[in-house]
Amino acid sequence: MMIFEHARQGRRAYAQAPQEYPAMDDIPEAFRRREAPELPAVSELQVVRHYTRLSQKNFSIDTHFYPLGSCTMKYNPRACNTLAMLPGFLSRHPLGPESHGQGFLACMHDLQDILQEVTGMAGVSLTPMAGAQGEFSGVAMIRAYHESRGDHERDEIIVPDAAHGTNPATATMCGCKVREIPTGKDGDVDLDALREVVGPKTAGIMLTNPSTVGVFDRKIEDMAKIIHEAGGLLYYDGANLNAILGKVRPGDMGFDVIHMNLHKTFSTPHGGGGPGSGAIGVSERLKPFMPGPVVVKEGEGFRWSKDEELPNSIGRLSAFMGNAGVLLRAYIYARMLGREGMQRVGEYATLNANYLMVKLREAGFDLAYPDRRASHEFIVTLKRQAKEDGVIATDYAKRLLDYGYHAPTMYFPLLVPECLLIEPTETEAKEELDGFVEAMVAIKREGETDPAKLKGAPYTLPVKRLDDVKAAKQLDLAWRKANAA
Amino acid sequence: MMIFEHARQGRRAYAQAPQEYPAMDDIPEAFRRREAPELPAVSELQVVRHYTRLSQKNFSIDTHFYPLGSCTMKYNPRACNTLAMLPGFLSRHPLGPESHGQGFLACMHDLQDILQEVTGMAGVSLTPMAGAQGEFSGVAMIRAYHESRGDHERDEIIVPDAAHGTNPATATMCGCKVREIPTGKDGDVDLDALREVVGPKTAGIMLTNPSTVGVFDRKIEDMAKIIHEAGGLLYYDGANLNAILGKVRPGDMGFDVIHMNLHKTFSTPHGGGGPGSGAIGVSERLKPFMPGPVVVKEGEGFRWSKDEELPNSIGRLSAFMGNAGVLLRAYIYARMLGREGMQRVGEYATLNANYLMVKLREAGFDLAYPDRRASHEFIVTLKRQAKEDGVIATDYAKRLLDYGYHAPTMYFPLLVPECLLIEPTETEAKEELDGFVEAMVAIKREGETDPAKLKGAPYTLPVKRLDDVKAAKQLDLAWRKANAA
Amino acid sequence: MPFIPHTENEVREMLDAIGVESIEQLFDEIPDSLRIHDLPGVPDSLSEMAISRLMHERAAQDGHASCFIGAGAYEHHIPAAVWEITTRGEYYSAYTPYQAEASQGTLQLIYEYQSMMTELTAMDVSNASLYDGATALAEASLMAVRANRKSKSRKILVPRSVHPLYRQVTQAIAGAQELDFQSVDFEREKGSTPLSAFKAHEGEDITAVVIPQPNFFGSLEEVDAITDWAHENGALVIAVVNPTSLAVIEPPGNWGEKGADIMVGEGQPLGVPLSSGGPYFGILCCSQKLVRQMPGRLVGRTVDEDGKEGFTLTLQPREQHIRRSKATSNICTNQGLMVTAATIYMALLGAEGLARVAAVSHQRTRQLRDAVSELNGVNGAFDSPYFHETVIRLDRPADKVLDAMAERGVLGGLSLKDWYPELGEAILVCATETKTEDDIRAYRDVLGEVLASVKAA
Amino acid sequence: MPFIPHTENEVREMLDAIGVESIEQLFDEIPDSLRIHDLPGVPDSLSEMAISRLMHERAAQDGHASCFIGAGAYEHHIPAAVWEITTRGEYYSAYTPYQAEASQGTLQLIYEYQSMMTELTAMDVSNASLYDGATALAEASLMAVRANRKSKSRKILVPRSVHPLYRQVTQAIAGAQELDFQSVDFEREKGSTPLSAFKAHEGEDITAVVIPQPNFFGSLEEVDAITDWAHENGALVIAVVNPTSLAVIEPPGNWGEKGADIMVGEGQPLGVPLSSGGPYFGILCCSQKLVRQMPGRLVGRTVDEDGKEGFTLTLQPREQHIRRSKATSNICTNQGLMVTAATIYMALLGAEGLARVAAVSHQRTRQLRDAVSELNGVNGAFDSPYFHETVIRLDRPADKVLDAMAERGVLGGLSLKDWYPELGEAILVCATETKTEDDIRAYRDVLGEVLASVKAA
Repeated sequence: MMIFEHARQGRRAYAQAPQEYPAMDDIPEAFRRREAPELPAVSELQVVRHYTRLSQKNFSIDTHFYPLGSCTMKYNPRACNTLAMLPGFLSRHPLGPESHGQGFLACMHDLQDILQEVTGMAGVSLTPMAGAQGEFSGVAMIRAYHESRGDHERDEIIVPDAAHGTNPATATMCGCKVREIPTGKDGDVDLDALREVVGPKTAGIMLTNPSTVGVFDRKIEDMAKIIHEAGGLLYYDGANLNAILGKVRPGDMGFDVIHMNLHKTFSTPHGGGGPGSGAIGVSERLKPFMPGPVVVKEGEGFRWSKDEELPNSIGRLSAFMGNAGVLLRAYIYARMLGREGMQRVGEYATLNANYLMVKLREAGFDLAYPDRRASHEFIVTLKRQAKEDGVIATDYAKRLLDYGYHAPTMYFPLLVPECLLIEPTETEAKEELDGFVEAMVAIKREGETDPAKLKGAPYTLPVKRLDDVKAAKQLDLAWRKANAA
Repeated sequence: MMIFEHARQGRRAYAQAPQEYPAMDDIPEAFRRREAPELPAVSELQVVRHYTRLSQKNFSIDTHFYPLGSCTMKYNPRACNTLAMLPGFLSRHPLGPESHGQGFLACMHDLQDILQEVTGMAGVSLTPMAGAQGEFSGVAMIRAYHESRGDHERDEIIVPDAAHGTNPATATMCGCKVREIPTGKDGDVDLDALREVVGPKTAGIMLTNPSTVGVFDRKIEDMAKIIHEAGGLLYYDGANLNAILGKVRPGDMGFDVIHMNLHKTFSTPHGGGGPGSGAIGVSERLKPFMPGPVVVKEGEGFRWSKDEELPNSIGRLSAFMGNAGVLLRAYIYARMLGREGMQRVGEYATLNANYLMVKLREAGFDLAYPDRRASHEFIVTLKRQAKEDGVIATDYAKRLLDYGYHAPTMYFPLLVPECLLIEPTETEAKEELDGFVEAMVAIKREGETDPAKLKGAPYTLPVKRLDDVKAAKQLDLAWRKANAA
Repeated sequence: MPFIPHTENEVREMLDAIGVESIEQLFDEIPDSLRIHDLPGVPDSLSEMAISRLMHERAAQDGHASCFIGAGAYEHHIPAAVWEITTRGEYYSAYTPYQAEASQGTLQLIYEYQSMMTELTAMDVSNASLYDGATALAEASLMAVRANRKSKSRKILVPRSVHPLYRQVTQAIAGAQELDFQSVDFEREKGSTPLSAFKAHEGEDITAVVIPQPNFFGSLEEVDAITDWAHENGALVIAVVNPTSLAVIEPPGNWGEKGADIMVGEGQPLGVPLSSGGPYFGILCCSQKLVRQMPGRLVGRTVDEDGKEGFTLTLQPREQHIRRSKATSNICTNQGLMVTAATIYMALLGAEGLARVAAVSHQRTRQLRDAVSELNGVNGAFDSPYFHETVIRLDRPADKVLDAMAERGVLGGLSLKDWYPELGEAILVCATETKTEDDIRAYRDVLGEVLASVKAA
Repeated sequence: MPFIPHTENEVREMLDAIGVESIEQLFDEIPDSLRIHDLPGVPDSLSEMAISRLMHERAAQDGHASCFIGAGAYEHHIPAAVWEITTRGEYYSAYTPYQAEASQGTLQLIYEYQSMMTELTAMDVSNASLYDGATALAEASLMAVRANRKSKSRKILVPRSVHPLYRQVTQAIAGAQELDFQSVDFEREKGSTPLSAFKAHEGEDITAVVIPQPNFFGSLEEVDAITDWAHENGALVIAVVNPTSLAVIEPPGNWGEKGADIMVGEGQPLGVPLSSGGPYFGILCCSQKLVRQMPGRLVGRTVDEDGKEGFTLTLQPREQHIRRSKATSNICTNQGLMVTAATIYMALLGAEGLARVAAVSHQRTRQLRDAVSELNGVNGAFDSPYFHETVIRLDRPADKVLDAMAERGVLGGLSLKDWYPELGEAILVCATETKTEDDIRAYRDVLGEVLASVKAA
């Protein structure tokens, strides 16, 4: 039932609006709205009940295990939420004077320092509002760097075929052309192919390491050398940073710029689709290019950077200061982890992934890269099951929902057929992993004996499989009273 | 699954405990605990996930309509929760100085005034922690009053047979004897029976008006006269105050003492079984007997009353100040309602009840008191259905759960066979009431055609009907590792 | 119309269905003489925004001092998850779980609470809560009278080292049924109750003996010896404990040879904020054989029609809604939501976490006592073992010192003058794990300053 | 190990299963030269209690002044229910709803958001949010270039009365694809953009025209005339609006003959706290025919295999994870949780509630302007109609006046000197419904005091 269907003309949540209703007699009629919008006319109880019940139709980390590759769905500590929502933080205006924001600025300054340390970069800017914006600012900085050196021809961005879709999309957003290179059989980038594409037009390469196929690219130093020697820069997609936190740093690998997904590695909530945060880190030569503002310490106090402190800045990426509340949550999380905790993230995320990988292999599943260590994630391919039983990755994914597990990422990376990309994260207990293996085994058995069962899944959720074709062909993107039954 | 089953030795929620673990070497071994208790050893994520999922197994006002007679399950405004939990209120120590509690004391003082006005009493004490404690203090005051006048023989409390079970239980708690009187056919108290039991041993009578059979006792003034002339006092059980809020006041009816269920009439949450709050109001002659402390205004400030200001106080009923946080919620609610809103409560609660009653009667259900107005609640009797179809009130109640409605109160009051006591409250919309009627009609039809269906209900909840006999005979009141599978 | 969804049209339709002209007419059975038409003493309605502003202003007046008062209500860190989950609508706005099938969340949670509480106390059975620690002692006293059928005296020995407010409440409630509470004095130098003080009652018909651990002063009592003495004299033992202490102090189920028979305590330290004194919750546990004398609700584990595990309220025949005037108590609504918080708190802390809380709290109080003892005219009042709370004695008026400290933002403790004049200028102080070593130094400095300005008695 | 559940035994078992000796060994594919073994720059771990105390201290430093700054971020009352529900774990900790069957809560909510937003704006289609108002304008500019196939110029006319920060962000983002943004100046006396300023571009190839309503100064633009002019000249119209205003001001879907083609706005006023500038969310709506050029997510209503209503992400082929370098934008994660809050906010307020918020906010700003105009040397800068925000001009240095007011606890507005030096000592002020008449008097009094002490320019 839609919230609009609870509406009745004249009904409302009286406590929520001002009791006054002054005339706006100084605004000429021509500017005034003629017909009121059809927002729901409902009571406060109806709103609370509707959205409480609706929430119960969701899977979430607070209710389910999400072995969702590349998304790092780990526990979001409740303290991060509670403390980021203290009244002093919530009520601070973004354009308020620095004198009235020293608490917030101190947190941001400390967070910049922490992120700089864990990534091994020379500078950090917190303003990008999600991974994709972090990517944008990274590629924009690379371009601006070349431009600033009069190197105007460099407009090619090299991207491995396994990369996240945001990588090529970002390159386009920045006015660059995309050159794709293949992934080798062992999961590492094909260096020969790389050598072939680099040249005087190379602006840079976008990489994640560990890569999206779930392995650490062992030839990263060679790659960095090839790119740097060709005059290009290296961009690190931080989506997979959780795998190596405290173990190896992008700055040390030779990357010039990195974005971090704080909503992955630093455990801020995914919120059903955001907000994220895509803070970036840069090497010394890119510091003048960072998007601003950043927070600067001066004496005992803190202030925003001045324009002249980021002389070649690619500019401003949000009206105000990025997703400030998300940054507060990341800061609180980082401080609770601390130095030792930060290192354990990579360790236990890797332990969980390797354990789960081994257990699934033992249970008869095929791995995409059976000879490699898993990083924080790994790939199972159901090519054999698709061929033998006619059940595909989607069927497994949907059936897993019935077993109480969110589906792994499926059909990504595109180069592995019928793949499930599985990332358990460090916050899940061994018995959750064992339970997931049991479910996979049970589904495999169902697939062998009763494939139709899998095709019909899920059975236990609020809806069965949805008609996506109808959704796209008969676009219905908004409720209209006129269309209601 | 129990929280204990998620436990593993050595696991814990590290962020939640101090990082220090000092030795307690000044405490002799003899006092020290020898074996650690088996509290769950679990991670923070496991706790959050376990109790989030568990919560989803509950019905609640925020998710369901609760037409639960005598319980006044109305909307609990979320602002009451948020504002009562502001850090300043939460961190105030109950024994802290008055100078550091003026905000809290001001709220309590204002609340006393509001409750006094709406009940028409001469004084209010907020300390009783639930209705039953309010009742206790009321009867204790009545006894103390008689004692203070040297009237030592008055130890009988008159209670109508339809009264809440707490009424006779309370009389016993206060060392009184209970004299029950019958309810007349029309739902009013039988005045002749009342005249027969009153006498020199009469301490008082405990009443609710509207009564638990859902009608306003029209002869209340006569009753008051009979009791007062016999030297007794009248106690008002405020469980049903919602029905008359702003329409008629217990003080005006002649009651000497009243308790209010703030978790009913003033919309503080039931919390799955409390906390409630049973604030009491008294007539002038009982003021010196109130339980303390109360809040007194002095100049511009507020302070607790001194012992000498309640010279005949029945004493203290809680270690500190009763359910202070509940009182704050009631205060916030009362201020949002305000003068006009306070009157509408009784009006719309009564409108909803009468509408629902008429609709159910039209749908073929039998009313216990068909010739009376409903107050805020009314009684349907399923005697006929029980006889004709063999389905009883319990079957209706359980089947209603499948239809998404909490069951009405059943088998209370005891004098009406197979009864459902139904109270919709003022915060439910007409369409909820109509939906409930539809469900009742559908169940009636099921009862006529397929009574077994009703006997097996509920079908859609986390469990089917539970074995209460086994629960009582094979008492299992605590999980023990030794007993686990 | 705040919180009322009715539109004008709907009201019309509903009145038509009922067959009346107006809402007013629905009240036509009420005598005119009783009707009111205004409530002039109630202020005008405020919008949520307006009340929000008022409450923010009032909250800002309270609770911002550094607090070293304990005395039965303790400031501990409460994990954020506790109240984020507890205030979920499904717990917060649910009714008492009488409809078991629609209340498995609350019921399983209470069963888990009972399980944790019996583990913590080493008692057999826990109920689902009473109002607070003080009323729990009143109920325990009444329960002891019902349970100890051999005793006819209704006499209960209560040490003066039991919280004075608990004694007042117990007298007010259980006194109505004419129980005979007899005081047992404590030893001035130790702040605990000597066995000899109980032995003065040797040979009397004693229904029960109350034993606090730690007692009101924070001092530890000789619980084993007193328990055994009570049992030898035909009395039941009612323990009064602080649940935090039980992570590190011997629990009442293990006292003496047979353990305490009934145990009560204030649940507040387990995840419930100070909040001006409530809502808190009362813990009540007992031995298996006394379960049917227990007041309050109990949740039992059973099975449904398909044999699936489920939870339900049980032994309801003890309760008022069934047994009416013969009930074990009149208690009905208890403190369910606080139990929810406490259960989540205990799950988050676990045994080790709770022990750390206890150990650090104790450490801080030791540090505080040591720090203030450096000051002239300040001394520990007792020389016996204590847990996380203790009495210090000053050489000038305690009330004035505390007032002056409060003006400087430190709530320095509770003056004992009204309740224990024989202790002189004594204050009860408590530092928990929420206090840092800096806070303790600040306490000492403020006290030092204040002593310099307040004249000696 | 905060947030890690592994016990020593389990680690052992897991390592054995994998067939390695140590966790360290799992990193053996990483070149030794790259490995690190410490992070000396990261501070020690804090317990939740310790970080809680630190954050309380820091929060206490911020945000307690009486704030009269608007400038794109507005303080409105946020109903308590909004965030109590929004932060429920099921919304807060859920992933993007790619698995539709396990995400019907989020999906239906977004569909409801899209429905409310199109009602409010009178536009055909709304997406599921972008990052903020400023980036939404950047995306709208790129979208206009894709959509207006007849135009080859990539030229977009942008009034200087558009928020300066929006213009900066749009240049930074859309500038990377070589869009040509051309400024259109405003009329000094009115603070709005005359049609004549657009007409200077008559006959040029213009891809799109941006129209703010109200504009950055709070002034109302002649949106109907400008919209029609733009359409007559082959340009698309991109509206930039404040959603609160739409309850009372003509929405972009109704501008001129055909309405705006694309509309963006900052969603923050709809239930999102000021919070130092984020997370907020960007609103993007468009006409039906441009839907396939839209960036960001869209939720559609469809049916499941049993024909039951359900919701799913749709038109995903526009997006980066399918279309990669050909996507309409690189945006992936957007501001889902803020949309959750805004949806609940709009449901709670309804059309009338939102109109009341708008009307009272406007009233307060009028009162503020009237009140300060009583002071010597203070005047309204413009004489044109405005909505809930306006510019006042002082006769002495605005920066110094604002600093002095801030010291007295009043954030008196935003100095326009850096962005609009031609306006002299001008400040942009906004009072919303959260301000009382007392607050406005206090503003006037503080300003009066400060003017007496700050020297004239």
